[in-house]
Amino acid sequence: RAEEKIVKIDGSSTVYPITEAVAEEFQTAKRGAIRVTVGISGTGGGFKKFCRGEIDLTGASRPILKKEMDACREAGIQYVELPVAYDALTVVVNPKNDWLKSITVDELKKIWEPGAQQNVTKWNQVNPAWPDQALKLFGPGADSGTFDYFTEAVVGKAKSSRGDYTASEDDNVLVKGVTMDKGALGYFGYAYYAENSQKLRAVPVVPAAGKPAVAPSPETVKNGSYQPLSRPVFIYVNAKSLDKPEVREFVDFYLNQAPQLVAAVKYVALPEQAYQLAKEHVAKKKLGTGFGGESEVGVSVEELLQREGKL
Amino acid sequence: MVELATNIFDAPGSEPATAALKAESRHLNFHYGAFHALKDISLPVHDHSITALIGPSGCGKSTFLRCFNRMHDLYPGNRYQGEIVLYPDNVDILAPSVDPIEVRMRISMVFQKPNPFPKSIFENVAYGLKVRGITQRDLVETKVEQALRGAALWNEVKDRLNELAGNLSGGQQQRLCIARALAIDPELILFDEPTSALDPIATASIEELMLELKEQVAILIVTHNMQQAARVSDHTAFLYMGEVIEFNDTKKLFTMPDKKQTEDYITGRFG
Amino acid sequence: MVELATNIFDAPGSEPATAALKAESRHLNFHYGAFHALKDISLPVHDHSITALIGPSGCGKSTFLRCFNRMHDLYPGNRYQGEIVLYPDNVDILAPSVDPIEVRMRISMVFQKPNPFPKSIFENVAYGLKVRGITQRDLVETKVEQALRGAALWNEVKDRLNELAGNLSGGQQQRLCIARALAIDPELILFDEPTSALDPIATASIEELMLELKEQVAILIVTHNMQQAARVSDHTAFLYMGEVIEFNDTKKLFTMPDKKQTEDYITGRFG
Amino acid sequence: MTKPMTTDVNATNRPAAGHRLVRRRGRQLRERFIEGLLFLAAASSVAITFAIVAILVSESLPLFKEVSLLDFLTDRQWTPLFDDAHFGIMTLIAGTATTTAVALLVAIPLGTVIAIYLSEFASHRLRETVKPILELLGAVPTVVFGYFALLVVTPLLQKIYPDLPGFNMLSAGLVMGVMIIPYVSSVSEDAMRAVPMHLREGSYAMGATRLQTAIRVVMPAAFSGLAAAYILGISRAVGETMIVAIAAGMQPNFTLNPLEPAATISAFIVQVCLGDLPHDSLGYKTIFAAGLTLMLFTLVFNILGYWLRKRFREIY
Amino acid sequence: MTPAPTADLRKLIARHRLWERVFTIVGLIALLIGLLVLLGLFTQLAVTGAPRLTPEFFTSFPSRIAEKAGILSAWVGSLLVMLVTACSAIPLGVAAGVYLEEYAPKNWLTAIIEINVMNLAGVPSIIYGLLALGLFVYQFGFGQSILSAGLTLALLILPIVIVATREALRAVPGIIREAAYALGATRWQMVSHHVVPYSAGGILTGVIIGLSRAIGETAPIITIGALTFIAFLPTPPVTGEFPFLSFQWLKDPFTVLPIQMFNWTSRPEEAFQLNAAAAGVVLLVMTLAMNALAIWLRYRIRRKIKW
Ligand SMILES: Nc1ncnc2c1ncn2[C@@H]1O[C@H](COP(=O)(O)OP(=O)(O)OP(=O)(O)O)[C@@H](O)[C@H]1O
Ligand SMILES: Nc1ncnc2c1ncn2[C@@H]1O[C@H](COP(=O)(O)OP(=O)(O)OP(=O)(O)O)[C@@H](O)[C@H]1O
Ligand SMILES: [Mg+2]
Ligand SMILES: [Mg+2]
Repeated sequence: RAEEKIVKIDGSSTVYPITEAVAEEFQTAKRGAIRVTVGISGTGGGFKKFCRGEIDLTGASRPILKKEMDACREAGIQYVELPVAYDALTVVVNPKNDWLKSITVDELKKIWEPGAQQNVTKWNQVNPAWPDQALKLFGPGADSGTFDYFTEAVVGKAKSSRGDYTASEDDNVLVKGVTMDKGALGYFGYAYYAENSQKLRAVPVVPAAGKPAVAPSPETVKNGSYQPLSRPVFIYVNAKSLDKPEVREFVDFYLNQAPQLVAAVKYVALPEQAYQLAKEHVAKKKLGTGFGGESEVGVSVEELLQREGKL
Repeated sequence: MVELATNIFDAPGSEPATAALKAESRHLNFHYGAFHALKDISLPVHDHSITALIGPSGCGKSTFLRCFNRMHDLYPGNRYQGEIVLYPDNVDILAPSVDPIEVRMRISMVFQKPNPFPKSIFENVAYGLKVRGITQRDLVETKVEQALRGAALWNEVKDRLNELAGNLSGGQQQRLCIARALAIDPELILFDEPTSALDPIATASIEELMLELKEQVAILIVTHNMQQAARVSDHTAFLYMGEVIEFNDTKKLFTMPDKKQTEDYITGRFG
Repeated sequence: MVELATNIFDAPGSEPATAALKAESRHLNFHYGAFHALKDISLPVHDHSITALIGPSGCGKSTFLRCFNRMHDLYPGNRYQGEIVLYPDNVDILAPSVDPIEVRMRISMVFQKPNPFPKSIFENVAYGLKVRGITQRDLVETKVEQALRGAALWNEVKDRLNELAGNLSGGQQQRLCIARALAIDPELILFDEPTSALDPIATASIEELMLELKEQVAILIVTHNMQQAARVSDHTAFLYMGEVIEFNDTKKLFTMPDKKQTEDYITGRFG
Repeated sequence: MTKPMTTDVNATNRPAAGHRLVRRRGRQLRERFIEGLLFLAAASSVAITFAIVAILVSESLPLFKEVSLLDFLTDRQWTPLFDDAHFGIMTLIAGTATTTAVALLVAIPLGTVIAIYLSEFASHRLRETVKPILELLGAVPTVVFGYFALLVVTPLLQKIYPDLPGFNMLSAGLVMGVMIIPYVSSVSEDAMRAVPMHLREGSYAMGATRLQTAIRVVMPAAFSGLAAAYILGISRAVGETMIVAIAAGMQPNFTLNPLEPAATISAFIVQVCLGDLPHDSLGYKTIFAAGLTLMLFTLVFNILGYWLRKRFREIY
Repeated sequence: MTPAPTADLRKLIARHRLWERVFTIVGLIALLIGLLVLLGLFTQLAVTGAPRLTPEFFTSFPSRIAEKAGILSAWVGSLLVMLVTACSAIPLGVAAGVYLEEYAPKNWLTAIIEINVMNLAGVPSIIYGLLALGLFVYQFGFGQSILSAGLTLALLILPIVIVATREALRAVPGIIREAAYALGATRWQMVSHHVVPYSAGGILTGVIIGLSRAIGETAPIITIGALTFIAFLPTPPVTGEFPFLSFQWLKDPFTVLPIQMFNWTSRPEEAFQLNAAAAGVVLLVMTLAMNALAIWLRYRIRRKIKW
């Protein structure tokens, strides 16, 4: 039978809903002439396959890291890094919580830093104005990109966090946890808050002393005011695959459709200009990552796209 | 030529028995589902004596025996008719108002294949006591020793009462089962081919034991071995196809059977 | 008084047998692990005749019989010494060079409890042929019919050859097992208490069958029923504690035993 | 099988070779070949174990280059993925042990009671209908059980004990126990039913009731089967993942208190496996070390179980 | 010998009977706990998932719109994976069981194999995934395919099949074996003509418990690379051209029901939870159907077999 036209995608479950939406639309548009498959092995699992050359694209909730860059280099895999959407990490509390109107990054740090373990267990230990209520914490597992980003943004060092909180890979579990406990505080992707906004309350974050508190919303994320908790998510495209017309077509379709589809699955689309830049990258096959094997907090997508790529 | 049956009545078991009745079946019918296994059986069981049931395989010997402790109650579809009266109480043990558990506590049974429980020798013998809620250690110990002595096993096992019963030889296991049955002071003991799985020496010792036991209790024994019936029993019933063909003193039955069928059977023309 | 053994030799099986030897055990010893079950047994098996093995339970009858088709090879720890020579080949079937499977194809066995395979009647009888790789449908059919006729079962089952063997009665099942054994044209058939699980009528029909079969093959039968041995066999061996006490013409052994032990046993003084 | 040993005393002109009874080479070869194949099948399980152990050992070696075995076994914190990494596997083992214990406290009594009931009390029809239905419990996707624990059982427990955290080992363990019931009940029921009737008859003949017979005679006689059932249950509990991952909180707490949240080895492994960690990182390697530890633990259990079964196996 | 005082005896018996009645109730309660949990779970899933249980749900591919999403690729994938699992685990497990029960001498090697089989039953499923990833996917080059997934699950349920096979073989009475040998059967003939067919009922029980376990597994299949979005079916096994049979599907990418479910439960949109519940119902019904088939087969086999 005829040579199969197939685009293979794997990677982060955070990026999955976007990719799935694109894949579905793409297949419909092509009337099945090109097939797309999407898996959810996690960012790490995705890069592992990506650097073995098994897949054409991988979704990543964090930039590619040093070890993965090494692996790809060894295998001779080159790639194009494309941010596709924002994910705003949302700090949420139980709706019955009537004391927390907004929270500063410092307060968040006090709550989440490693030293808080076993020490900060009551709300009033963080801020005396808050009640003497047990503080129950919920967050993603230490294996996730979300965790890495949040710790870096709040505590100042990736992976530096207290350990005595309820962790789950399944954000719905966290949602359930926060709704069950008046003294709960948790963080996870914006989409989960958006879907559960009746059961949860998002807490506006004060980025730095003297600045106003900003609540997460598509607008505040897009205009860059929701800081430091909004982060881009990426797809990485194998440069060789990009030579295949079906992959090229798919990536173009991805970037073209992203603004609508990203919003449809409750993520925040990048500014229009960012997609333009990304499309240029694809056209020019601009290789490498803008990060250099470390994650970073607070980079704007535009700036990122301007950077020199490293492989 | 040797006369096969001449000298077997010199055995000690052959004094004529004149004791009172211990039990009696009256017009007993038994059905396994649709199969009519026992047909209108009326038979006495004398106290302090041994009553043997003989007959070809499948004639209903075991079925009859098992009516006496209501073993058939354990399986669905079995049906009794008629009665088995136990003396001196003069109650029909097949009556629905009678609790089979009570019956079994008074009438114990030794099976064809030795079936000791997978427990220690001591626990095996003490089992019946435990079931009756007797737990005082010293009482139990006395009873166990008594029963084991009664079963002529005490000397062989007294030093290893805590060993598993499964480690005993076949004959010892069977005697253990007898001890187990003795420990609960039964009034009537049922034996279903108790020696058919045993070697001759073990067989002899168990036969001797039965002769001793009958001083205290009534014994009903099923055997496919005519010699054994002749050797140990006082009364013998010959069953055939679920019916009693003949019941008589053992000596009489083996020397001058009333019925042609009995004669044919004991002379080996069938069976 | 009835003389138990007077008239049992009017049975048809009692012509004196003068046939050639079919097999012979010579100084056969057998050990179950450390247990010495057969002690230096030398016994002939005549062709076209029935040789019976009698003796008390546990004396080694089955053990001896099972040496003839090397059944003991199936279990670890068993040990043979001595030889069993099969004629006319004059080969020691216990020799290491001999394939037990070949032995079993020529010497078949019928067990105590009927053990048909849970397959159809036809498949049961045809199984021996299947094992030998005989697959031509018509040949198999002929053989099966022959064997079933030989086992006097054909008329009863010819219309339901595809029914399950388990639906047959006990006696029919045992005859089916005999037919199964016949289908492979054995030279010697071993019977291990073939009627002990059967009722008298089935027993009679199987005894008759054996008498017919011996026209064609040699038969070695174990029985715990002395009457049966007397009725059907030509030669009888009395075993006790793993030893042959006496071997003789059946008539002679039952009427004028040479040994005191034999006499004691057949007159019922032990067993 | 011992070769028959012939003392060929008077071997008179016996045909030497080539007689009709001689061993057939072809058949023997075929039999050997088949036996070989079957052996390979049986040995494949050993091969699988070796493969698993090989992978686990080789992948966890880099970890043990950085973390001493002593730390691994004695540290009371398990934070391998944090900046301040600790590798105290005992934390996860405590979680595994606690959830397993809770699960077994449910599954073994309930499973055994069900087995006794089905084998000794229930009618044939009830047994034959209920058993396969009960076995379905083992087929419910564990994600469903996990949410059941989190959304139904925990709130129920909180009604009784209001201080219970929303995530705790108790409800995860309880639900896991229910999931394991069929493993325990089915296998032990089979074992109890295999106890020969004559043993039961022996007990009934002494005047024992069904219950006494079941507890005092049937259960001891079926000991080896019960042990197998329990071991299967323990193994399943130890290896169970999703229920704990969802309902127990995934907090590596060094505690044996079932009222607290904790993480177990298998839950940790699955979480990291599907997470965003680079697969070459030290953090990722910890799952192999954890897996190895788990495997060693179950191995010890199984050897113990094997020994127990051998020691107390009853021949009836 | 004096009969025990009847009144005391009666009291004792009454007490025993009371205990027995108490136990009967306890037993029923225990049974009910199990059954009610099952029933509760099932109804909860069924009620939640009911709106999605339409024909389209079975004939649509996954979609980002919950209402349009279906499980076509998932149930087909589950079916094919189970096929591979059954075809590999049953022969291998039965062969291993037969060896251990009918052939193996009782020595240390057998003891090791025995312990080992039990031990494998306790290895977390994800570890099988890691093993299979290295072994099947890369070493043997089967790729992230139906074949790899089926084999992985086969490894997972192998111990269950082996244990059940051994128990079933043990139930075949020795006299049947002896009967076969006595007719000149070789060991293998005895095993293949008699022992294995007669124990097929018990073996089936093990197979069913095993497949029930396998059909609900998620983690190991994700590790070896099952997909979540796949909007096409594997190559059909029957083709129009010669030789009419194709094994291409073994190498095809796939997804399975529990993964689809897993993915839907972790989606933020409430609507997907309904899909997950509906998929759970389908999964349970599939298992139930599989069990029913096996129970029926077992019944038919057992009816024929009387010892
Ligand atoms: N559970 C049963 N269901 C149906 N029929 C049975 C059952 N048990 C026995 N029978 C039949 O009842 C008849 C009498 O059986 P029973 O066991 O009492 O014979 P027996 O005289 O003890 O024979 P044996 O000497 O072989 O033990 C036989 O025909 C037997 O087939
Ligand atoms: N597998 C075995 N292992 C050890 N000893 C055994 C084994 N089989 C039989 N024996 C012993 O060997 C002796 C002879 O047994 P065998 O079965 O040959 O007796 P038998 O004469 O056939 O008795 P029965 O009339 O009861 O069938 C007995 O003492 C028996 O306990
Ligand atoms: Mg009987
Ligand atoms: Mg015998």
